Amino acid sequence: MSSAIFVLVAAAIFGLGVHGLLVSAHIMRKLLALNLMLSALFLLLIVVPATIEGRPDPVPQALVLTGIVIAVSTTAFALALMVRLFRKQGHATIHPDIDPDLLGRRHDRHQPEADNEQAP
Amino acid sequence: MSALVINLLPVLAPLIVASLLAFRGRPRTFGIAAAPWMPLLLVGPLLLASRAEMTIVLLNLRLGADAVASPLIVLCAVAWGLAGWFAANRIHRDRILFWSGWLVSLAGISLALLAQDIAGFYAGYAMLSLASWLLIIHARSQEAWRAGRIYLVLALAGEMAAFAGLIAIVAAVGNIALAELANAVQLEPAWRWLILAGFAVKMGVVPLHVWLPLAHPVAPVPASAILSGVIVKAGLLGWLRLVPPGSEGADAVGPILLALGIVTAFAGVLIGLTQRRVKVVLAYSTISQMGLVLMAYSAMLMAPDRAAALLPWLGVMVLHHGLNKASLFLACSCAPGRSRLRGLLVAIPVLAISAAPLTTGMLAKTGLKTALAEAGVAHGWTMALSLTSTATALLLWHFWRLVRSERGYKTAHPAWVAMVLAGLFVPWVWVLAHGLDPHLLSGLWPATWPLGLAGALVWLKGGLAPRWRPGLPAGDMVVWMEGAARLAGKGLARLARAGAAPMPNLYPVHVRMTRTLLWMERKITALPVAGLLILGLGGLLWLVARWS
Amino acid sequence: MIAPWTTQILPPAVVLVSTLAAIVIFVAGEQRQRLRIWVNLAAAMLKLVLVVWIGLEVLAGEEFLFRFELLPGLELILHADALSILFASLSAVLWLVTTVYAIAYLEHSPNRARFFGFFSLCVSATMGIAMAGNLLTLFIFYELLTLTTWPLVVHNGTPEALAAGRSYLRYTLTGGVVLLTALAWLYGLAGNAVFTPGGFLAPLAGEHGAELRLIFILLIAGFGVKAGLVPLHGWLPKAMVAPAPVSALLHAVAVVKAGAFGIIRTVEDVYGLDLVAQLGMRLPLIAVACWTIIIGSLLALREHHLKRRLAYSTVSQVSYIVLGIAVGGLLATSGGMVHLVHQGLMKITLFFCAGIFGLLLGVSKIDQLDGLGRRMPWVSGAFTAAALGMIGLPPLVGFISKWYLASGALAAGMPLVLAVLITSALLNAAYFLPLIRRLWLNPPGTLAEAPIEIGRLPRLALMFSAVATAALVVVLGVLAAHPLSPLNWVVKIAQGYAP
Amino acid sequence: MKAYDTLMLALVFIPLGTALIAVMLPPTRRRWAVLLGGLAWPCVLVPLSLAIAREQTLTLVFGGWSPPLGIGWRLDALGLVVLWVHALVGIAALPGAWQRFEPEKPESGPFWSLWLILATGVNLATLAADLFNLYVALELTTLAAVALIATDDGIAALSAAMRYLLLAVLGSLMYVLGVGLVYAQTGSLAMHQPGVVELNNVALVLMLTGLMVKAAIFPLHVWLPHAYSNAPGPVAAIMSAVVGKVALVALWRIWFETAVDPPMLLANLLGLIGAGAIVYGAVAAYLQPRLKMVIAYSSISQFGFLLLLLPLACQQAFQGAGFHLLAHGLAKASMFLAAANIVTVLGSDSIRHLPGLDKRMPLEAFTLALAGITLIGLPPSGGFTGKWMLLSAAWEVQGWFWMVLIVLSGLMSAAYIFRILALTCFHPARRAVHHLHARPPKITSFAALLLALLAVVIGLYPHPVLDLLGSGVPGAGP
Repeated sequence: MSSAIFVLVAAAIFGLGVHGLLVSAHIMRKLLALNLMLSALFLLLIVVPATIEGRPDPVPQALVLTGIVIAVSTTAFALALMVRLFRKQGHATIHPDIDPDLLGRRHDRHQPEADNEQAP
Repeated sequence: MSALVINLLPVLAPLIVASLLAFRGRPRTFGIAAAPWMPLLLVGPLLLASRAEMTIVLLNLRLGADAVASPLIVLCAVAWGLAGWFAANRIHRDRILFWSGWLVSLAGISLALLAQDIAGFYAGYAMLSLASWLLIIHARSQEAWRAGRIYLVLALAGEMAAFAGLIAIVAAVGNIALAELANAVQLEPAWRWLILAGFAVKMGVVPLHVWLPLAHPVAPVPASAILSGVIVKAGLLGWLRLVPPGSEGADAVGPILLALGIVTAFAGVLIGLTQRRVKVVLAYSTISQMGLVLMAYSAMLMAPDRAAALLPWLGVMVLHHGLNKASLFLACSCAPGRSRLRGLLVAIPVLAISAAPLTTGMLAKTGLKTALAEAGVAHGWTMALSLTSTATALLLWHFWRLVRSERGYKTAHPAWVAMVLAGLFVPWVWVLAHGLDPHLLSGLWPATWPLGLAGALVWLKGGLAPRWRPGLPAGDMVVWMEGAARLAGKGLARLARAGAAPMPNLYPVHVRMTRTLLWMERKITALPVAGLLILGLGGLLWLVARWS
Repeated sequence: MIAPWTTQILPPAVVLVSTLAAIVIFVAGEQRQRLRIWVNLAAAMLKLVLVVWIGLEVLAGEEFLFRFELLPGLELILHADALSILFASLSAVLWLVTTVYAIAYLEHSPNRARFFGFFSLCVSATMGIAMAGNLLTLFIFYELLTLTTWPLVVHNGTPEALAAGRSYLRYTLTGGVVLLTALAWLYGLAGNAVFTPGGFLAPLAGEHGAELRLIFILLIAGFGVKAGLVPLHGWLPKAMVAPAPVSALLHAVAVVKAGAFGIIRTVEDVYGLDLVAQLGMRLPLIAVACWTIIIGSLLALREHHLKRRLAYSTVSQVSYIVLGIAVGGLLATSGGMVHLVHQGLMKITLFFCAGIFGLLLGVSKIDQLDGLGRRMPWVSGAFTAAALGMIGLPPLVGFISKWYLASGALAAGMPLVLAVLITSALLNAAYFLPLIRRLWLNPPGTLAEAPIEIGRLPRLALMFSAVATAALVVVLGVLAAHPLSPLNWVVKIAQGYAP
Repeated sequence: MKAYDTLMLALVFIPLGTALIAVMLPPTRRRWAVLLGGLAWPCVLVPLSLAIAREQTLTLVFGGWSPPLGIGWRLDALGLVVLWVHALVGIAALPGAWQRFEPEKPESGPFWSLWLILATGVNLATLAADLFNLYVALELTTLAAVALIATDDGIAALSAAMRYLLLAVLGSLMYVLGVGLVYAQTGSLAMHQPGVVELNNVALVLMLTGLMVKAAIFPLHVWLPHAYSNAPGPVAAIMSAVVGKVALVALWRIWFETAVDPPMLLANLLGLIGAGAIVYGAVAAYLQPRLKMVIAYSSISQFGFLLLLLPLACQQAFQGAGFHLLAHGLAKASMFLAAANIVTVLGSDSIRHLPGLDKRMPLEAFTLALAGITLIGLPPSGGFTGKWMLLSAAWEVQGWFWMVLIVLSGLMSAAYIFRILALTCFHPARRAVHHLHARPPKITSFAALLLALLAVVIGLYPHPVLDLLGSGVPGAGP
């Protein structure tokens, strides 16, 4: 009976995380939301499986441990990336249309002047 | 081997000489020098009179001179040869064009004459029709082009009709020798009519005669001489070859052809009387004479068992008309009005054609009458026949009055004289050679009174021609035909335009698509939207999974 | 009698000869002109020799078969029967001539390596089509042909060339897709599609009649795109922007004939005419062919651009082949098949001449032909001969085809078909004779005096190829009954199909 | 058996070890270490293939701990195909990477070890025998891939990488959530025994969606075009060839091997999504103004094919999809490599600079053409073989809609391929780029060309692959 509550709580947290991940503009917030989702996930993994004849099932524990490792590394990496992005563009958000070419405007990183050349 | 060479030479030699004309300098001069004498090669097969078979050529080509073709071969050799001599001195402009047309049509007619199988004959005939177009348009004036166009349309149409007919034969029995054709296959009447109509174009049978009066005046004199003297008779050859007397069902068409013949004979004369130009008048007289030949042929159809006996008489008619008409055409450019002698030289063929007593014309008439008698035709027809000679006489009187005012070369060309003499004697030689009975005495009176009648009419009314003349254009009904053709052309053009549908231009669509797509991409690239898409898709899958 | 391994190796060899040539040409690059010329000529010669060799062996009753399992149950079969030899020898001969022509035609023009490379590839694709032993092989080479001819079509790179290329692809690839569908369906039904004279689908006709009908329509539509059946002919006139040798090869041999050949295989070797008739598909096929013949001629009549007029005439003439096959019977079948060769010869001559006029004097419209006969008697003569042949004038090759087709039609009791043939002949006359008149009889126009910059040797080469094919047009017509003539060869084939 | 164990271990530990060593080496040496590692592990595939051909699957269990607690690996025919694609593309991409990431360039620092870590992740994901291992492997792969994209640091690349990272993590979270539910219900995570994922659709759906995000299936493809088109050439090549595919293969495995007969309706829906991907990707590719964008969108379109396996579930379909995976991987990678060279020389891949390319870079032009033929699926080429197998599968299950779709897809890809070819080879070079950069060494061009050739040649002799795939159909494949 108790597990039901935990499941509901986990679900709620996960939902909050998803919302934050999608909606908040600043990447930092997105990453926080991400971690929120992760913890919700771990909660679920720990709670849901019943105990096998009395003693707790070791598998979810293992899973959660691994999960935590992955979560940490992912977060670290994402932060590093965010920092570099911030250095490049001066703000830590993802521009909605990052590829001007997709909008038909020209934009050459490799060869900025290759664009406005006249007839050689 | 020798048979092969001799039979092939009349066909090949003209073509070779014609190809010589393509090279500038000596070959060309040689070709022009050699061209006039090519027809004489036809004498070879005539004397040889043996078949040659070439299994690898065309569709197993067989060559040889036989009884049906021999009168035409003689005519061709003499008339074409003399006309060639005439042309050699009298044709000065566009000689390459003239001689190539001349030689190719000669090769064609030689092939048509000598071929003993269907494909060979058709090949020769087709070559002839197309090449003689070159002779007609030689002047390349407005008028000449028109005449040429009309001739070409009619000739091709006729050729195709004939082709359809003979293909019907081929489909049944294959490309067999013409000699076996007579009773190899019985044909649907439709096909036979197609054949007859197809060759009738060349013959100038009413109503398919319209090209003659247009073509003859524009063609150079020697060309119109052979057109009117020889080439028109190729149609007759076609009939004799492909609808030979005795092929079953053929006798049924006899009476109709007979009627058509008499109509042609009179129509030619009557329309001719309304014309002002010499060569047009001659063209119409040719038409009416062909009507007579048609009658003879129909008689042969009606009396198949006697056909073999009547064939020589047909030959007489062919020779008589061909040579005399050719000489009259040649006369047109020899200023016949200048001296008595020349007048005489014109008068002889005139009298002959209007079947004066003791002329070759009388022989021809006798032949025709015997033929009709054999065919058991009622006496009234014979009467009508005599009237045709009256009419012809009037027409030629008209011609006589016109031709004397003709100018042209001052000198009379020896070929003309030779042609007149040939017309005078060759038919007689033919009659004697074939041991025919000319019915001299019994033929005298029937030959005389029509002329007398004609003379009387002329004397009474001072000749019909000058006063009574509704202004019929040369080639009378062709005008309507042209109108119809124009309309048809317009219709075809519209049809063609309907056939070619243009490709739609997709460019604007392309641009709009690009815009929409880029807009969409930009929208769904934004993270919230992307995330919602993910969740939404998951939800959709879940719903579906649940529902199933 | 030759070694068994030879009988397996020869068919692929015939196909690969020109592929190798293409590779050499591509690798050698733009500058190595002499090498390119020699490779081209040598490959063409070699291919011709091989084809003649195979032809003689086939005549002696030798079996040529090369199988290679592409997918489980899906074989690539190259074989040589009389029909494939007919097509193969045609392409081999015409490739040789066209190579000579093209070398001269494209002198000093850019991108020659690319051109000749794809040119050779295109020929090996054609060879593959000729030698194909089952529907899959035919399809594969048919698609390859599309790929290899597209670069030739757009070779000039001008906007209209690219547009032409686009529409060419639009049509042919769609056709290919339709074929693929039919192919998959057919393999699903029959499990295999090895060409067998008289067809192999008869047993299935019972329960799968409707499907077979649909597949037949798909196949004919797929091949009909290249064969230019109206209304699938739209790409053909557009493709005329390609250089003259390309249009010549396209029309005479490669593309258009490939379609016609595919239709022949479909009707004769996959379904068999009896089954086609039994499915009620024979008359519609005849109707389509007749319609194409007439409409094509009308469109040609209305066209004032020389090459486009020729293109429309191709549209109409190629359907003679389809018509002959569909009418069936010994005569008509031979007539249709022999037109494969005859039309090829005549049309390639016409395009050669048109190309020469265009290259030397810049002639593109028909009213610019005025009086060229005096300027170039030989080329004009070749043109005249071919055009007269198209009309079906004896003793040229066109006459032979027409003769057999017409008599076949009547033998099959179809006077209407005869009427169509005759109408088409008259229409041919209506749009070819004016050209001849302009060439020889009209007063010289402005272009007739235009200066010629082309060197003497190339001029001779151009003239030679045109005159050579024209000579074939005449000789094959005059010697039609010769035991080695295409006609007799074809009659031999037709006896296999319609005894 | 033991021998194979070590071989399978080598698949993962050679790249991993080399990556670690590379980190320790001075920058000038790294390339060499990576070269050794990158060339070493593919050699292992040869004996493995023989083994797989003999006994369809190889399994490996670590130190007696049986799954789910312990870690187990498993290699079957499908995995082998993926590994081969990975190996070939990886080797072919090396020259390009070699000249792109010279030691003196700043971004070359992390690149080389990341390169091998990506390889490790991919191999691990292919070998993984239980759902959670798979998650770990996929996560590793994603992180490495993101890092590799970010090596080319420009705003475009960085934000593309960030976007990829966030979406991928979201995806993997959904996946692992599903895994958790599965375990909660069945107490097992083994991938290869049917019935583990019961018809509790929440779990199944969560896993599917997560994997679809990682595999960039339309409409969840949003991260892909920018990621691929902004990544360095070699990275884009390896990603398009395997990284996306690994997730798809996992999806197949879950669908066929792990789930209890999943609902047909769901299969059809996924098939429809695939159809949407095919169409949308093709149209988008046709409209793109940049070469690499065209290639990226074409990948989206081609991934759609691989989803068609679900509705067409049968032997031929499986062979066809597997073969298509192989052919497309090779062709697409070769295109990306060629495009990378083009960018290096022209300084831009805007299609407006393509005219005249056949003169400047004939090899690249030829590569694009060859690969294009495979993508269109014209015979004879790998693409055609795969397409044909799928077609006959569609025939077998009487799926007319799929049949028409597969046939038409060829036309659609023809549209964008021939657009590129026409521009490359037949437009007169109007907008010549006025100064060209140094040409990359020929070997890079040849590497790309070799891949394209391979993609065509396997179409001529597909038997080994087909037999292999035929032997190892996933459990649920009828």
